[in-house]
Amino acid sequence: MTGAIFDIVLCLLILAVALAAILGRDLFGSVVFFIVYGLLVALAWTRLGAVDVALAEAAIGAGLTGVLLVGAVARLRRGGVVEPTPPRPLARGAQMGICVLAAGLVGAAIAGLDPDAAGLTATVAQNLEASGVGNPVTAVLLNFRGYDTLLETVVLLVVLIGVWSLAEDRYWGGRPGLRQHAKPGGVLATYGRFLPPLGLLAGVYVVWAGTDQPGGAFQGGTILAAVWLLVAMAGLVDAPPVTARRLRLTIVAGPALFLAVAVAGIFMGGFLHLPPEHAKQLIQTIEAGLALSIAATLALLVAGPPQRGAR
Amino acid sequence: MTGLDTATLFAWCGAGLIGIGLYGFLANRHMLRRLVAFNVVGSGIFLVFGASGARRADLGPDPVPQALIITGIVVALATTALLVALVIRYADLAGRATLPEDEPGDDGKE
Amino acid sequence: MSIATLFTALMTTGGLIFFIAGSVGMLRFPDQHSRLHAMTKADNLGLGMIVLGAMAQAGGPLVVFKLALIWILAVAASAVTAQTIARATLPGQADPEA
Amino acid sequence: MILPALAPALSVAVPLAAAFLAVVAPRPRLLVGVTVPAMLAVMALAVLGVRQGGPLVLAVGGWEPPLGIALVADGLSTAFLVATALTIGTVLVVALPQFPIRQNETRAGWAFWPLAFLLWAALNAVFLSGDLFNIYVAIEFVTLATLALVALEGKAKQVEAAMRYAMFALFGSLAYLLGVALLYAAHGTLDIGLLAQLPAQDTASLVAAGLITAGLAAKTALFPFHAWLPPAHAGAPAPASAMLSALVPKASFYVLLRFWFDAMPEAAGAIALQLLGALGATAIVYGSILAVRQNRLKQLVAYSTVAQIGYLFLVFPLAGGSAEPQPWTAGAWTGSVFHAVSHAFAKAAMFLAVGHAVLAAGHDRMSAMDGLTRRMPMTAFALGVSAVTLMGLPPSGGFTAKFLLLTAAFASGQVLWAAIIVLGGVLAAAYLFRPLARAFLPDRGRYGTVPRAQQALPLALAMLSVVLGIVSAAPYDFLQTGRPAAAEEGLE
Repeated sequence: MTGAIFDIVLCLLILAVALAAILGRDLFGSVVFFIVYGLLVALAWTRLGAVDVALAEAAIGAGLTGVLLVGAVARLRRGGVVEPTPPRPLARGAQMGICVLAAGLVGAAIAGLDPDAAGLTATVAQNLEASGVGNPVTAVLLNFRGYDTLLETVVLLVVLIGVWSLAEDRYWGGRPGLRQHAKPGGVLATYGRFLPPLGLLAGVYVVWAGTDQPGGAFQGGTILAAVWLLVAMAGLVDAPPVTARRLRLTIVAGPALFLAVAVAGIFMGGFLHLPPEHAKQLIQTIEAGLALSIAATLALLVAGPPQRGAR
Repeated sequence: MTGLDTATLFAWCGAGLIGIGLYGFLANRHMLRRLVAFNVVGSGIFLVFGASGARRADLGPDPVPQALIITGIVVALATTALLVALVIRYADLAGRATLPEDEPGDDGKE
Repeated sequence: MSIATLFTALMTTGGLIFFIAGSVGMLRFPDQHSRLHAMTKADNLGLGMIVLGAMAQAGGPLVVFKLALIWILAVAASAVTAQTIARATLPGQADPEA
Repeated sequence: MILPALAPALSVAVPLAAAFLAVVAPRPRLLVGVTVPAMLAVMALAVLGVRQGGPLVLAVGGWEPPLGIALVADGLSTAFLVATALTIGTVLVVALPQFPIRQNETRAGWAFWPLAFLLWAALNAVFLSGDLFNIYVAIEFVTLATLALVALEGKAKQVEAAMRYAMFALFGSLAYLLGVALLYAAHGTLDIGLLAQLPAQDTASLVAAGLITAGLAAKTALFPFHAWLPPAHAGAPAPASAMLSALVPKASFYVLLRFWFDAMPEAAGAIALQLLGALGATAIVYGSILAVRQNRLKQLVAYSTVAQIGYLFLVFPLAGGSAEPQPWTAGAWTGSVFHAVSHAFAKAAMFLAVGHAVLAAGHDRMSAMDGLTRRMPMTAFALGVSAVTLMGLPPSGGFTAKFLLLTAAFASGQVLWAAIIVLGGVLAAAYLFRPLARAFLPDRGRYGTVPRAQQALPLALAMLSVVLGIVSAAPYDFLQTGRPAAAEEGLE
């Protein structure tokens, strides 16, 4: 009973905060509401029993997306970019009609679903033993549907190349992002020294635990990226130039390792085949490599294209 | 029984979010606002997807949609990152964060 | 009702009051910086009380330790977030701390 | 035993590996020199495997659907793989002098190569996938690589074109993803082969089908979602334009074809099929009229793509809507695939040739064509040959495609579509006449030129589209590999 009330309140809160994020008059406020929205959605995921998704939503959906958007708002504000005028009321009415219709169609589709459909829960459980890991979500991500994940890590690489190629030509060879400064002894600088050991521990733990408990390379990689970004924001470290060989090795290492395991599988039974007796070690190796590359890539995506000359 | 209720409730919440986000996508011209809307629609879809996999409380949540949603969240982040970079670059070059609404076919006339 | 449960109920209620106060502050205060002030100050205290309340229900020292760790991380995170947001909202100044 | 199964995996793995190397060790000459021949060998392996052993279905990781993902290499997917390999292979060789890496690495000179290899891998991933969610990831992969290539020149105009494209693409991917989620909720599987065996008349399936179609149509730039395509394709550097215009819209169209003919052959109502056909017909006419009005060469070629995409959608009213095929179904289906492939060759050849004309003239106004027949005869010839395919004149692959579609239109009694096909050919002649006529004018002013070896490549690609028309029987049979038995009886 209390559970049901909690769920209803949570749903209404999510919808209200989403509305605030969409309709908010001030863009920065909208982005802040969006971050709150992401955290509430993460809470919804724990209510649905999907802890892995909750972690991913909080870290990636709310956290990193929020950081990207906050950074973008600040950049536009500094550049003096003004907001456009809102649309006319007549257009608004028509648009609202379309949206109500769309939500209604989806709702109708949901209402027509078979309430007892079991999906693939049982199939996954039957094959979990052979997957080499104890967390069914990790088993799907890295074994049963590892091919999706391989493509997904390459998607991150494509986007990083795309972001870098938006640099001005004269800054090519420079370091990503702007130079960060922080007052020595200030809050940022202090936490920049205090947080890394704890953050590294948390990040590595989430990656390592992912094989048998909620967590994994994406959630852990995001934590590691956040730690690096914090230290960079405190002015304690700086990204290497985009042309640096070791930086480029870091961003392709994970996907390349994954691809190598996938191709090696051809000689052990098929593309991406992980022999059950070695599956656990192979998955842990892949996850370690991925976490490194994902952390580097995500941090660099937030830092943005090079905006300083090569020195 | 309660599992079924919870799942359907959140699925409908997801449908509502899709509608709200779509409105933000249609009604706003500012690219960052459209990106916020895109992410709201995205998480609404994920909720529909995930809730449909949590219909059977006795079996626990279906891990397949969960894995697919995690993949989807990462893809959405990647898309957002590229779009943010495009918007910032465009604002640097053109001084605005909205697309001009004129017919693109009019460009390139001699 | 055991003393532990009573303690938890008190702490959680107290924590919630701080959270509500922080939220009201966020909605009512005029500018970003005072809103941040309301959010971070009140919420850290509220979270601390709720964590204390939860500790009374914990099954063992490991869970107590984890809860303490959560509180420390959350406080550190909110301090950093507040700094970052404050920096991002200062108008016309690229780098306020430089 | 291992050998044929290698081809699908390697079609994705080889370009991925090349992309990783291009990030770390940017040596384009070496990478292109190794990757392109290697991929051609993989393609030969795939074609041989499919011809001898029938369609290859490879359960990735040994996990059969619905748990795992199946890669499917049948006649259709292999045809698109081969067309992609020939097109991108040629484009990369043409691009070598245009994106050089010397002592000092430049931004575009570096970024083009990994992006091109990644686009190749992404397209192959789309063509091979038998799983609707895996297709989502692969299609997003294509879109993001495309976005980066569109913005590669980095000026306000291109960044704007990329953002406009992104708005349509975002809408499209969300609609598609929602459709996929609803299908999984309704049927508990995402595998195309398994979905085909399930009844699909429930609300969720129908809403899903509508969403997936709308989303993919937006990504294919079907009218009225076409506005993003011309600025995006015309603004990219010519080798990138060639890949984008020739192949990228085909990827989402290919998924539509898979969806409507393989996953849910029974779901389409007559109204939906006629609507898709009508949008295609409008695209043919409207796109051609806009193309006639363009004064920039690359814009003209890009608007031609809007028109040519229209033909692809005629397959839905002509062949869709039933698992029990009519006598003309195979002809119409094959005709649209022929059109997709021959348009890929012709359009890539045209963009590359126009790119050379633009390089030589230093601008892309119509006058860049002046005197081209004398200055760069091979480039002029390449333009002429690819124009023949776009107009649908014999003996080109474009002719075979339109002939098959026309026959199906008459056989099924849908004469209106036949009229549109003929009108489209006339309009194509109208918009291609102006630049081609100028090529015979005397040139006034100073023009540079492009080395002959470079000029030969677009010509070779254009000739491929003609070869496809001359030896159409073998590809026709090959395309039917893996199609349901009943569909193989074509019109004799």
